[in-house]
Amino acid sequence: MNQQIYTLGVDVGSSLIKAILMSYSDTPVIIDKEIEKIRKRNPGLVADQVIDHLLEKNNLKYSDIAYLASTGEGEMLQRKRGHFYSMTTHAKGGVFLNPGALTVVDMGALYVRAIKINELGRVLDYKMTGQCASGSGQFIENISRYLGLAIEDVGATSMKATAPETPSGICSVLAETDVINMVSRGISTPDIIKGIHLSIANKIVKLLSSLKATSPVALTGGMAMNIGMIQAVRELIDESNLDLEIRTHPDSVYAGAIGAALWGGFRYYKLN
Amino acid sequence: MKKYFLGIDLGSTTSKAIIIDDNDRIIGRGITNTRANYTVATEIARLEAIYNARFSLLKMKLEDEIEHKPEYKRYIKDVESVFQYLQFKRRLDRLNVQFRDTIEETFRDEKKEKISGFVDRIVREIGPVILDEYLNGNLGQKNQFFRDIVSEKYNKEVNALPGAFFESMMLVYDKSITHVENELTEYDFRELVHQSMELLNEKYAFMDDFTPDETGVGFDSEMNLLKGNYKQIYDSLKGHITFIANLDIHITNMVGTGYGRALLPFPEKSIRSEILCHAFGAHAVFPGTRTVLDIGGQDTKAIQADSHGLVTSFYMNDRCAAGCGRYLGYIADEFNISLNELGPLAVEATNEVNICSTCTVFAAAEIRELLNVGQKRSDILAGLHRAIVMRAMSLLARSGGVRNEFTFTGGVARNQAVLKYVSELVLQNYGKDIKINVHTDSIFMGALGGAMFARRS
Amino acid sequence: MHLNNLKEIVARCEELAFDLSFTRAREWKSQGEGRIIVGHLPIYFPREIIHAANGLAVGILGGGDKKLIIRGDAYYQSYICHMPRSIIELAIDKHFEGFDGFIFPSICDVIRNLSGMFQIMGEGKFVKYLDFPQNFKPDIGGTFYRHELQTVLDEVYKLNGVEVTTERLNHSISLFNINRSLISQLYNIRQEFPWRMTAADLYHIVRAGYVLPVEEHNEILTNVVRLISQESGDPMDKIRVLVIGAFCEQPPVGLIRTIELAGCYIVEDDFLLGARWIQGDIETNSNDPLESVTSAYLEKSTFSSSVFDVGNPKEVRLLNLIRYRKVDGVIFAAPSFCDPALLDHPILQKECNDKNIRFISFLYSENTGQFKVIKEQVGTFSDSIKLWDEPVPAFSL
Amino acid sequence: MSKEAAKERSVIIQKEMIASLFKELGTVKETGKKVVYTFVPGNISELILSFDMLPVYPELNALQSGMRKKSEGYIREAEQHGHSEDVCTYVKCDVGMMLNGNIGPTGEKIPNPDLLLLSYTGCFTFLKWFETLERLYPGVPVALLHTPYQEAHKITPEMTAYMVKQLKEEVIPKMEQVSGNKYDEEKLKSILRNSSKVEDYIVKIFDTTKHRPSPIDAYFAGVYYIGPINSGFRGTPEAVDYYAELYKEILTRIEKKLGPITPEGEMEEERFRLVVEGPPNWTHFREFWKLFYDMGAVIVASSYTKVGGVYDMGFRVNPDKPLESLAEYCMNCYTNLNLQQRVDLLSKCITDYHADGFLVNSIKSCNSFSAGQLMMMQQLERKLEIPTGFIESDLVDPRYFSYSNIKNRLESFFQMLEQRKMILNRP
Ligand SMILES: Nc1ncnc2c1ncn2[C@@H]1O[C@H](COP(=O)(O)OP(=O)(O)O)[C@@H](O)[C@H]1O
Ligand SMILES: Nc1ncnc2c1ncn2[C@@H]1O[C@H](COP(=O)(O)OP(=O)(O)O)[C@@H](O)[C@H]1O
Ligand code: SF4
Ligand code: SF4
Ligand code: SF4
Repeated sequence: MNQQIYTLGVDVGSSLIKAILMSYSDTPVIIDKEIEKIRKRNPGLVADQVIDHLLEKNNLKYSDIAYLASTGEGEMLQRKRGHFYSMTTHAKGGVFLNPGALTVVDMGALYVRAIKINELGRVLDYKMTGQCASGSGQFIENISRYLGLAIEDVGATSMKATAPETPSGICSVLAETDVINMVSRGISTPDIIKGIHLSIANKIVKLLSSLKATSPVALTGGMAMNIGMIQAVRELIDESNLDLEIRTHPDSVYAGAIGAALWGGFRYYKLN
Repeated sequence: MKKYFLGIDLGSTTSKAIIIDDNDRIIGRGITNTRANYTVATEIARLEAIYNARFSLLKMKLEDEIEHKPEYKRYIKDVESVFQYLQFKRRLDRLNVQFRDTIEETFRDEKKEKISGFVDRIVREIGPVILDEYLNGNLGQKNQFFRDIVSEKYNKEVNALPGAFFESMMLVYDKSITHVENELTEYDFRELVHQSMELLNEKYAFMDDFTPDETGVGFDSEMNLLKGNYKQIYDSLKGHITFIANLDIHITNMVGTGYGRALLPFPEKSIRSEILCHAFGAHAVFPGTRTVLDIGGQDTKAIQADSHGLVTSFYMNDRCAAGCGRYLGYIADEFNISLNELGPLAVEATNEVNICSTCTVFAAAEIRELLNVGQKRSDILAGLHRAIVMRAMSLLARSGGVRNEFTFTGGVARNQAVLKYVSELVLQNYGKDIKINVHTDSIFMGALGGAMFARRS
Repeated sequence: MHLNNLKEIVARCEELAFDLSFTRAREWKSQGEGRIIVGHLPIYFPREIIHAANGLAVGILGGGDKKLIIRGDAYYQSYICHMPRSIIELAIDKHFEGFDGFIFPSICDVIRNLSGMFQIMGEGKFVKYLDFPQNFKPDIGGTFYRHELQTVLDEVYKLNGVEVTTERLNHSISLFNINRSLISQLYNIRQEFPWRMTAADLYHIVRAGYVLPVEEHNEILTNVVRLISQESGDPMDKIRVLVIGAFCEQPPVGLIRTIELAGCYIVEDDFLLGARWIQGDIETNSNDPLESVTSAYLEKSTFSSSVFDVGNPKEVRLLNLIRYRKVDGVIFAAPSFCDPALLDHPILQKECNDKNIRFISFLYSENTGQFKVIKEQVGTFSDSIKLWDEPVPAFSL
Repeated sequence: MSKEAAKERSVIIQKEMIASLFKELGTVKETGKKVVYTFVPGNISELILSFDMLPVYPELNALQSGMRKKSEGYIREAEQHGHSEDVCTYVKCDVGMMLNGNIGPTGEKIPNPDLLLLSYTGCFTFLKWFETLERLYPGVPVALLHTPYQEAHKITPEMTAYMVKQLKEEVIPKMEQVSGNKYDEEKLKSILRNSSKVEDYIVKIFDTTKHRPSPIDAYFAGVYYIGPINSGFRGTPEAVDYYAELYKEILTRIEKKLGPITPEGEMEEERFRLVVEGPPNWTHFREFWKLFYDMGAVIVASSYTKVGGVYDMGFRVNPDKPLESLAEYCMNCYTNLNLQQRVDLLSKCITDYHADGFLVNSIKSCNSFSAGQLMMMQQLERKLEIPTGFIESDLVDPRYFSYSNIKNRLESFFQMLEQRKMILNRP
């Protein structure tokens, strides 16, 4: 039996900082969590604030934390004890939130990573989107901004679609023009948004099929907070006859941070 | 009756209109960044061009007098600025109404009150600031769009507010601006121009209080002449202005081009490919042109033309909008500065950061990353601009290289840093003797080519 | 250069390897009568025959991330690999001035057509596409190949009148035998003690041999072998990998470094395959040394994506290499749009799968400057081998 | 083809020929005929026929899959099996089709190969393709015929000797072994005599574009015309009949001063004459073609119709030297010509057929065609001062056929040609 310790996982994303405070033992428990938009600030500083805030809220000092683990772009964090690569953490976090998952898909602001794992969360294989933003969360942010929708409302809006219109090309910038065109043709906002979701979901489903993903699939990352996105992925999975069960969890956006906190605890025991 | 010809270039990010007379002289320019509806965009650009044409005709009419009386020139310029302000003001008022509606729709109770209060304050503060910039600064000449002018000021104000309201305030803006931007607001030229003259009278009257040397460094002889006898100038120009305002500007023929040309309500024979138009326009302005580079909002074209201005080969990017004008737009957004400040900042750089991804959407993320590792703003900007130019150089190469003379067109040609790198690389790689042309109207070259085709068919 | 100091040797080799003006080769040429420089493209070319004809065979490996592409794009569409466009850029910018001829070994259609482009551009005094036979019978493919080599020698003879005698060629062969054997010793040492020298350093050292007279390179190699036979540095907790797919367009050194920084030791690779193409020695005391060179090609070639492999399946050969080098995993790294490498991957990866060998794959181009995504992938790969100890079930392809 | 075209007798003959080939393929189990998989460029089908074996061309299967809109699914399937997005889509389409039961255009399964005859010309990918096939059909013998490249602008005696030796010692013994028949040189000679006749017709047919209006389209319709010689019929009497009939029909069109047939009937006004380099796109073949005929653009010559052999420079098989002829035929295919020879050939076409413009359809998949095309274009532009156009698509991957981009570029190209005519014709 390993003694109980506190671990902290910080996932420095490109648009959001996610942090998890965990009580780590043989049965780890999430104590508290914190999320903050970076919004053109220095992510390192924002992350520091988030960490401090999390500690303060829980009446803890930095020295009470046995292992502070970073992931994502978190290599720059001064106070980290160790850093883990995103796919390693998302896999772990994805399985923690969705026990039994054999594939984890991290849908973030810039990249989508589809990770195939075994029962223990070990990464077996993965596919990742590259240098093109056509399948990214940033794409949704841009379009929703143009349509004057808050990112929080995007999912619900998309669910109201009746006849979705997908943009013609793959490029998100050119798609923007398409969207503008749709607005002028009187296509409703839900139908436009749904179309965008479908075009992104299409990329994700392609990743899944080229990875030969195994069911169940856990969706994580910021876009997993978007019910419209999850719906779109489900629809396309059905359409392409991939026999995949899609799962998600309200805390999905924290998957990377959770994974980091878990790996932190694991390493702590191993090192001590 | 005089014959005029209209060229419309429906670009991917801006729509441009040019009016020429039957000597191929440009007499009117109109531009808008409205994108939602091509019909509206065409109308806005066309109307703008006609307003602009009236002022041009006025200047042409008074050409002889202006030569002797520089203060006339100055006066007309001022009228034009104020005229632009009045146009701006109407739209701002309209925006304010839209703000109300949006707030009403979006927020409840206390939050609604708070947001409403902030927005009120912002709108109240923006109006006079902008009036001042039009009247006394040179905002009129900067060729900025309504959205850019407002958002620059709005953002500045929002950043001064408590952080918790940031999202909501931005939401109000995003939700409202699109509506207003995409509305066609018609103005009565006569009414607006007379209003402008009244406003000017106030300005000059107020200025009487200063003595000439108090203007210091910027001592302005025209202004000096104006100040003293604006009443008399007003009286003698009023007639001319009324005449011009009543003039019927008859468009004999028009040609449409650009990305959205297929959607123009024109017959098919009045539609030309933008590649031909850009080359033809550039060739008209610089008859020695053999190679044209056009960097627009979403596409970049490299065109080779012969001695008649006819295209012999061309190459353009499609499918991927990396490294085009929109890219600069995202960058400006990210840095919270306006488009025309980008170039000057980049030129100051001492170093060029190596930029790896020119994906327009990723630009912002890459910038943030670079800022975080301590790179200087100007160095990052320099790198970004260079990346754009590298892509353009590759397209140029594909179209057949650069031949003498080389003309750079499109909106991005207004950007000094891009121009600097283009010049450097062209001279380095294609010979020091290449003559590089850039026209102040570079963004209008496609529309100009269209107008010239209209005159010829 | 101080031949007792590894750091200095590496620095000098790095400078040589990426000297796109080929200063040393030109200098060498100017130091003797009748000397000629023959440029050859990647993978394999029997440099011995040029050496025997008083020539220096210089490897042309593209401009990497050292050469800005401005006009090269006029010659290649976006979906063709990067190397040929940087070679064209080098040619237009006169980097090959002083080169007398060019050999384009039959690697793929892109290189084949590049030979035509060099002909049209009038580069060098001769441009020869060297058609390697895909038939490996001595009396069929062998005869043809021998004739191809003879054509090269005839071209050189036209330039400098040097007769390649039996003695000369045998001597040249023996020098290259030494060269190959020294390089192979380096790989063997690194296999056991990869921390003694980074893969990037090794790369620079081998690559320098592409632009140096073999005698000078042998001297460098001898010293390096001596220096790294002694213990230095500390082993780190990294996995051992084999990198394959990079035989033609070279990966940027940053990529090689990234792989090692993200938790791997590269103990086997196909980066500069030409230097290690012939496995073992070529006969040095034959009366017909050209025949020895020919049969070495027929019998002792390593495997590559440019050579038809019926009867000698590449997956089996890869497997042997994996076992021999005792690697933990394979990294398939191929240039974007490289048909030969990429069409091999499914075959090789299937074999890895069947044999429970873990691998990852990604694409690069010689001027890739952004390694973030690759680092994440390699890091995860290494994590996934290191953090878990349980045996891995085979995973699907 | 179209309704109008379907009335042409030649079309009916061709249909019957292809149908009978597939029928024969469908009954190999009963007839015991052996099946040889091989490629179009450098196909030594006469030799295959002389052994009474049946040829199958994986490329043509891929092409057909593209036309029947099946290719996208096949390609995706192959990509799921580890094939890269970046490589030749013909290979992936073929692999995908195989993984899906190898169902041919007639809906029947194409029989498995008894021999993999890797006689490949002008493209390395063929080599990789067969390495892949070899693993999909383990145990099937592979015969390799390596065609040396015309790197020195000519065919040398050593090249021919190398090929003939391969034929004698590699290919023929394997064919004998698989088919159970002995090599019969007399039979081969008589087949080659037909080939030589067919070759004459081909040259005459493609030479009719020198008329104004051109009676045929040498690209879009041309690909149908080369169907029989590229699908195993080169030395058959059927092929001789087909081409005789086709030639007769075309002569009638010339007499009546008719333009080419398009899927929507006769082209009324010939406005532009083009020479096209590069293969067409198959997935959107009709739409692609329409972009041309709607604008009155006729293709008067194309390099693609020469992939299965170049005859207009005078080469003919010589029945008296059968193996040498086959070797030389292989070495003479379009993509086995070196770049300068390709430029010269195109330049001759542009001049002989009075083309107004030169257009490159660059195929993403095909390095063999595409690498160097831009330089060829520059050469022609400089040498002949001819306007050039450039579009990009793919053979069978619909994801790389962007209708709007191609349309935009073609429109500009045609407007450019028109404007040029207008201004240059002005006094
Ligand atoms: N409240 C929300 N509702 C729906 N989607 C959201 C929300 N917040 C963020 N997102 C989406 O999540 C993305 C950010 O995901 P995240 O996994 O945090 O990326 P990163 O780790 O790169 O910052 C955004 O681009 C946006 O599309
Ligand atoms: N004053 C300016 N300074 C710098 N760049 C500008 C300026 N005005 C416009 N641009 C750039 O020009 C682009 C629009 O160019 P334009 O030629 O009109 O494109 P398009 O025809 O595709 O709409 C904008 O995206 C912007 O980046
Ligand atoms: S296609 Fe569009 S989204 Fe993709 S890289 Fe290019 S600019 Fe970015
Ligand atoms: S990298 Fe690949 S495709 Fe490019 S030249 Fe080399 S072998 Fe050919
Ligand atoms: S690369 Fe071209 S010639 Fe070769 S198989 Fe593919 S399509 Fe055919």
